[in-house]
Amino acid sequence: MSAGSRMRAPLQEALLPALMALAIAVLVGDLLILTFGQSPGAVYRLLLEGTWGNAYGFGQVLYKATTLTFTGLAFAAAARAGLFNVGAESQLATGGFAAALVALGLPNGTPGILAVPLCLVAAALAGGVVGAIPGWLRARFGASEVIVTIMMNFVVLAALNYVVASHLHVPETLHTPETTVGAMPRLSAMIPAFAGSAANTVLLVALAAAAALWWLLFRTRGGYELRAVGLQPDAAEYGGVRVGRVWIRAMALSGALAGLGGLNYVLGYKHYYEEGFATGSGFLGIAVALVGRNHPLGVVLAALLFATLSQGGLAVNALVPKQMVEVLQAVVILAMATSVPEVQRLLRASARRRSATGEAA
Amino acid sequence: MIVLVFLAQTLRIVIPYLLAAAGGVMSERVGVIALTLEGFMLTGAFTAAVGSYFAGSPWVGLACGLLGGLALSLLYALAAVRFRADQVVVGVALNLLATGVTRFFLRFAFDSSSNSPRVPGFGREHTGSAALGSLLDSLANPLVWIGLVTIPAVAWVLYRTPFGLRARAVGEKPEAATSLGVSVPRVKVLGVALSGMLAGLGGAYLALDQHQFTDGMTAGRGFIALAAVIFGRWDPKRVAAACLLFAAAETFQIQLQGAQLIPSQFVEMIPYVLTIVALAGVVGRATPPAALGRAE
Amino acid sequence: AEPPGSEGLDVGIVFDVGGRGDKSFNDGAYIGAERAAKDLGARIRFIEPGEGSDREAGLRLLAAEGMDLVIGVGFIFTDDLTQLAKEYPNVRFAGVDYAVATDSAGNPVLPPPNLEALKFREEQGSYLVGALAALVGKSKKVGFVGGMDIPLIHKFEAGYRAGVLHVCPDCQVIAQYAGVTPEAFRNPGRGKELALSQYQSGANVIFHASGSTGLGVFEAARATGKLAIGVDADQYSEAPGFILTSMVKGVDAAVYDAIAAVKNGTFRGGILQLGLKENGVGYIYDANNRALIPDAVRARLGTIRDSIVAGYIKVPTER
Amino acid sequence: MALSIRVSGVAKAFGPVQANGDASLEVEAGEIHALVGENGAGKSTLMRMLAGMFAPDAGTIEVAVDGALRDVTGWSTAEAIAAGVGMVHQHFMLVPPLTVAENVVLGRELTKGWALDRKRAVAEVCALSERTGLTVPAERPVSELSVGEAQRVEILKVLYRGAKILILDEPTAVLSPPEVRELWRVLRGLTAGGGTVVLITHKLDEVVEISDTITVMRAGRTVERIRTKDTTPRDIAKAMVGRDVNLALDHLAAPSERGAESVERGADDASALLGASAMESAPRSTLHAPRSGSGPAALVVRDLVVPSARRPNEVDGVSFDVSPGEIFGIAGVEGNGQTELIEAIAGLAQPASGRVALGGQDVGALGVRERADTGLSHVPEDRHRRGLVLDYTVGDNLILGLQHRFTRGASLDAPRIDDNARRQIAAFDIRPADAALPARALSGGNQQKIVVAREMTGRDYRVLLAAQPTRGVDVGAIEFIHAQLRRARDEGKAIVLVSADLAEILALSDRIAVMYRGRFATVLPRGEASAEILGPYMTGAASERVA
Ligand SMILES: Nc1ncnc2c1ncn2[C@@H]1O[C@H](COP(=O)(O)OP(=O)(O)OP(=O)(O)O)[C@@H](O)[C@H]1O
Ligand SMILES: Nc1ncnc2c1ncn2[C@@H]1O[C@H](COP(=O)(O)OP(=O)(O)OP(=O)(O)O)[C@@H](O)[C@H]1O
Ligand SMILES: [Mg+2]
Ligand SMILES: [Mg+2]
Repeated sequence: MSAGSRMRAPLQEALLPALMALAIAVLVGDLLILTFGQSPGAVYRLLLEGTWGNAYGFGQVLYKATTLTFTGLAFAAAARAGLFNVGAESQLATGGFAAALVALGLPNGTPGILAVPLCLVAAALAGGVVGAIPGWLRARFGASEVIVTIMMNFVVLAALNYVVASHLHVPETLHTPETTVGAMPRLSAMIPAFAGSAANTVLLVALAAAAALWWLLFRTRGGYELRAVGLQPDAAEYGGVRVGRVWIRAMALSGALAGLGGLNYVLGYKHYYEEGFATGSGFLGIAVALVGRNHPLGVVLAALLFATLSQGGLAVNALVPKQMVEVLQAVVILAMATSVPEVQRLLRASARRRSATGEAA
Repeated sequence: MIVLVFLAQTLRIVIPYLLAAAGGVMSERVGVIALTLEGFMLTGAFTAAVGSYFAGSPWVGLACGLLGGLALSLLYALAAVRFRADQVVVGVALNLLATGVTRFFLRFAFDSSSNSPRVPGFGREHTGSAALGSLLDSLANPLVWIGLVTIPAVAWVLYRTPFGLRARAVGEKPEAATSLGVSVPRVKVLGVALSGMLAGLGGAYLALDQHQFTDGMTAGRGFIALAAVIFGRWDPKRVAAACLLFAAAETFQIQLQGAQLIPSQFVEMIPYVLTIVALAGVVGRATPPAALGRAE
Repeated sequence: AEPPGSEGLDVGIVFDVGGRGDKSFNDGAYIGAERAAKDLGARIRFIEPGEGSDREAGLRLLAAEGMDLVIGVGFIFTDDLTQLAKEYPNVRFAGVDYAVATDSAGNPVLPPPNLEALKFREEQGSYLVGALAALVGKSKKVGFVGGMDIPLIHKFEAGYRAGVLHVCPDCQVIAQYAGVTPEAFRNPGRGKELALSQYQSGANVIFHASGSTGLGVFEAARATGKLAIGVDADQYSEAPGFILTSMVKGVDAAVYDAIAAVKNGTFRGGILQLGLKENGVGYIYDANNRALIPDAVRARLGTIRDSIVAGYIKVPTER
Repeated sequence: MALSIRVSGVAKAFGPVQANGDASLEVEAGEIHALVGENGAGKSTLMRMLAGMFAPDAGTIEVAVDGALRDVTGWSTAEAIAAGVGMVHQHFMLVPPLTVAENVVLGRELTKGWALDRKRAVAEVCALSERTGLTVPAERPVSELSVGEAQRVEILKVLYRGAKILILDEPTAVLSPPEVRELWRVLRGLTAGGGTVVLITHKLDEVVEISDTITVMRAGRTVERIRTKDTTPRDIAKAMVGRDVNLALDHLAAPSERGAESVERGADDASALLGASAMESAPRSTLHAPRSGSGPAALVVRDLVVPSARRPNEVDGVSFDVSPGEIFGIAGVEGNGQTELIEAIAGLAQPASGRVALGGQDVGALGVRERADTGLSHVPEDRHRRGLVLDYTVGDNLILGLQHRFTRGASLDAPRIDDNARRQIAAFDIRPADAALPARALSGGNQQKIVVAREMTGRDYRVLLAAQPTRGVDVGAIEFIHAQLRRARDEGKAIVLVSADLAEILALSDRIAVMYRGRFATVLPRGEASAEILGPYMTGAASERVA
């Protein structure tokens, strides 16, 4: 087996399902567009123009991709340890809330060099704690982290709602007061072409987080053990790894990544915590991680894809209703989830056939 | 009197939970995670409203609700059983799909983003406000009866019929079932389809009782039903008890009439917190079917 | 499409989450805009953002295209409109339900000059329907069903409660909320149960401020043969015969007026308080419900209205 | 006589593993046919295809239906059952929460209307149980049964379906001798009634005792078909491994002579470490079979009781010492507690009671890694589940369990990992010699070499636990691994060797224990042991166990 073909197989395995899923989504999209009596070509052109076609639209894509990168990385980090974190939404909200709380609590005029790291740590810690609880329940009691994270979404969001609605909100709104402390600059401050878009320097934190997660997963002992636990818990245990502890750590890491995502809205964009800002980002993060094959680089690319879809939905709003984009996002996830194992099977079967005929020859 | 009021209200609230949770039991007992109950319910609610509206008969609506839930569940079965896709991911996607599709067609069919027109439903109107009246009103709704017999029916199917025996075997040890010539995929598809139909009926109850579909009208009831399945440890009797407990808590909160003894946020958490507590084994170990969530 | 900014009047409207077809204030804005299109020849573009944080993007898209007027429908757009009005001084903005901030001294912070805050005094309208509910209900108990348990909705409750107590000091107001998440605005099943329990405990009239959850309140009214009060738009058609009235906001008129002001060059910016005085809020009294509201009651409401307009009655905004 | 089964040229691959390649089998009606072969030879795979569990990649399978052979290649289990082919699987195919009766009727349920007829099911199971002498509690959940009872349920399941062709995959591995005799009686009754039996077993004495004909498989292929009366266990063994077994054993160096005086001293040292109570319970078997190494015991195990999912005492009070420079062999039929014993010593399983000391240090409270750092090395019996992370590269697998040694700061030290891989691949001739290949892509033998390389030269150790170190591995690799074990012994390591392969145990061990039902049935010095002597202990036929 040549080195080339060895590289090709995993690459095929990574790309083919994504392409298949996209093809299916485009097909379904065409059907939906046609039912509204529009031309698919025109809609797609508008979609691209409104996203990658101008600096503002692209800035918006970057902004949305930032949050999705965090929730995607969060899901991927847990998935690498063999766990499903379906609770990114509440972890994201908690992280954002903690950052806002710290920013509001710091005295006015606290320099960013001090405030930003504090908020960062607060967001990661808060998200991490919310994530670690299901990890601990799994390690200690064998409780399914899927169910616990889903249930915790309801519990945590209701608790945050209670705190904000009864103690912290600005009258007539659903958000906390605005903070001047800890604000992270917009990208437009450096690249004027982005003017107006919400893209901000938290994007750099997201990229750093992706790089850090990559390093952690693939270059450190902790990552070696985490992935071993995800692939073969029995082998990891044999290798001296305490599986339960890795579960807790992985879930805490996952929650921390999601929690950091809260910065994008709270510190980078609005400078306050607002009820419901996390809605939908958690579930989309699952899609992002899935399409990105739980690889940090893949997650970043997939986040861009989903951000494009969701910003593009706004751009094509004149032609088709927003409901179409919701349907399309679900179709992409569904097609992806279905085609990953299928493509894997097909590729392995064909590899076997090839090697069988190769031997015969 | 107050007891009667309490009973009548608990009854109305518990019906969709019972229907969806009964579906959840079927699905999880054949080894397929019932994350999708919410989506099945929402789809069932929508198709029930559409059916009742265009046919002018709530019975057609009921049938359509069942079929709507079935359609989505077959999609779930296709992905999770035929293609062996990951059940959690597919479940999440199907819930998103149900939200999107119902909104899309609500807009498409009725040009509204909030609700359908009024559709025929069950039950009498103008019954006055007497508690007895409202109880009678509920009892005139065939879906209430269907809901009430569902749990015993599911228990009967599960524990007394050949299909139930196979379902339990498939959920616990599919390879054993296979070795005896039982088609595991077929049993799984049937279980998932049943869960879709039952949850769809739960949605139909909501829509027909409300005489219309409104966007997102299930409002998390599918997840409460899933919570009941787990809290009830996958056993129909206990699951029914869990549904009743959750419904009674809701009734209690409603009957308190805004007397803010504890913030409503905390009352809303009850089913979810109880489920987590149950999973932590505080009230006896909650052991799911051994093969739950397994792709093969 | 011809480019905006040329001759003619270009108006962009961004809807709140519910979007078009909500049969409420989004549709009100739509109706006002359509009328402006017909009467004033305005070219209108509509945008419906999805859930989450997409609101600003929609507004900015329109502002960047150089529209003559950009309208955001819903309090949720407040901060975004303020921000954009500063960034685009040549574009005029209007915000339906714009939430005026107050500074630390409690004085309102004026919006930028190119932004018009269309504020409705829902508490005043609620006060009137509260009085109406007490007078018509006659049972010393009236009901209120709110959607999400948040300050915005507390304003309705506060005005309503004050109105009830004004005409019936020993009346009891049962106020309940459908939940603590945005789902609470979309849970008619819960709305119906809340309303049924209120009716059963003796309330004859219930006022709702709860989005589609209120449709469940109407359903309960039908089932028990009692009355409900709609909100935002005239909701009579949702349950004919059971809707005592609706507390309406003149969103359509406000939007139309804003567009007309731009066309006529009279657009001013600032805060436009649309209360009873300005006919920005009110209650429906027409052929449909005339039979439900005795003349004496109507006269009494007229008096109360005048007192509010004259400032004799101060309507609370917080409960 | 007429053929009942004819399999020709069957091939089957699982991913990269070629389980069967050109396998054939002919079984006559009314006979008991034994199918033998080493672990991994492809016996189970072949029989599972016969029973309809999956289809072969190539070849044909024919089964006699109504007296005539019919091509049934690729049929389903349901079709196989309908045609009277039933299989008792090597691993239990029972649904634990269901009752015995429910397990038996599953897939072939008796109904009354739409409902299950549970009464009749119980009655029929009881009747069948009576008729065959296979007694089972029909209404108890299977999860509460003993292994022997569960095995009987498995056979009842097949008989209940009226099987004419009965396939049994290692049915005796978990049975006691009386239970085995009982089984033979049932099988003979079946063939007397015209039924056909295919029996997979590793116990050649059983083969000789019960079978009429024997088919030998090796590496997925059928290598020989013999009449039982024309052969001996030795010939069968030779056919199985493909070379003369005795030759293989003869060239092994006999364990060196060692002074007996060191023995008692070693035991005393260990006992002192573990306290007086350990002293009192010092096993007689230790005295009976003196340690042959020198110096204090490197590994001391006292009264170890280890639970499993099945029972509370899978290991039921085992004590032994191993000296430096000694190979302590543990023979026995699989499933008699060897797995749990080794895992408990390694820290992977939690013992219910008892103690383990390594180099004089009680390690009971230590985790897996700490024990390894104290000087324990472990070649696990299941390389696919435990020993390797199959999706990791060869290089990464070569540091599994040592990952904390290959770090620089927080990160892994890639150059050192590469260097380690290069050296190990060369030293152990791992093929292909590519550290970046996933372990999954290697053949079984080469996968095992990764584990052995890592555990035997990758770290400093005093004690090596080698569990089934050559299972499913080809001859070349076996020789190599055996050489490594001997070299390690000569370097003064203490080695615990667990193997189901008696020849291997006899070839390598200085002292031999036979494990049966969680206890040591005997412990003998190599000089006193032979296959003939050890055999009866393995099956429980002989016992000298002292508590
Ligand atoms: N489902 C499977 N997936 C992958 N590999 C498999 C599977 N079943 C068997 N194998 C592999 O196929 C080969 C033959 O296995 P099989 O179980 O047929 O051997 P066997 O002769 O029954 O061995 P034993 O005596 O240990 O039972 C082994 O290498 C085994 O690991
Ligand atoms: N996924 C794969 N990709 C490439 N080559 C593979 C893959 N799987 C197995 N191989 C190669 O195919 C061959 C067949 O595997 P098999 O287990 O039969 O090996 P083998 O010849 O018995 O080797 P050994 O002597 O080590 O047992 C091996 O040489 C292995 O390296
Ligand atoms: Mg086998
Ligand atoms: Mg091999």
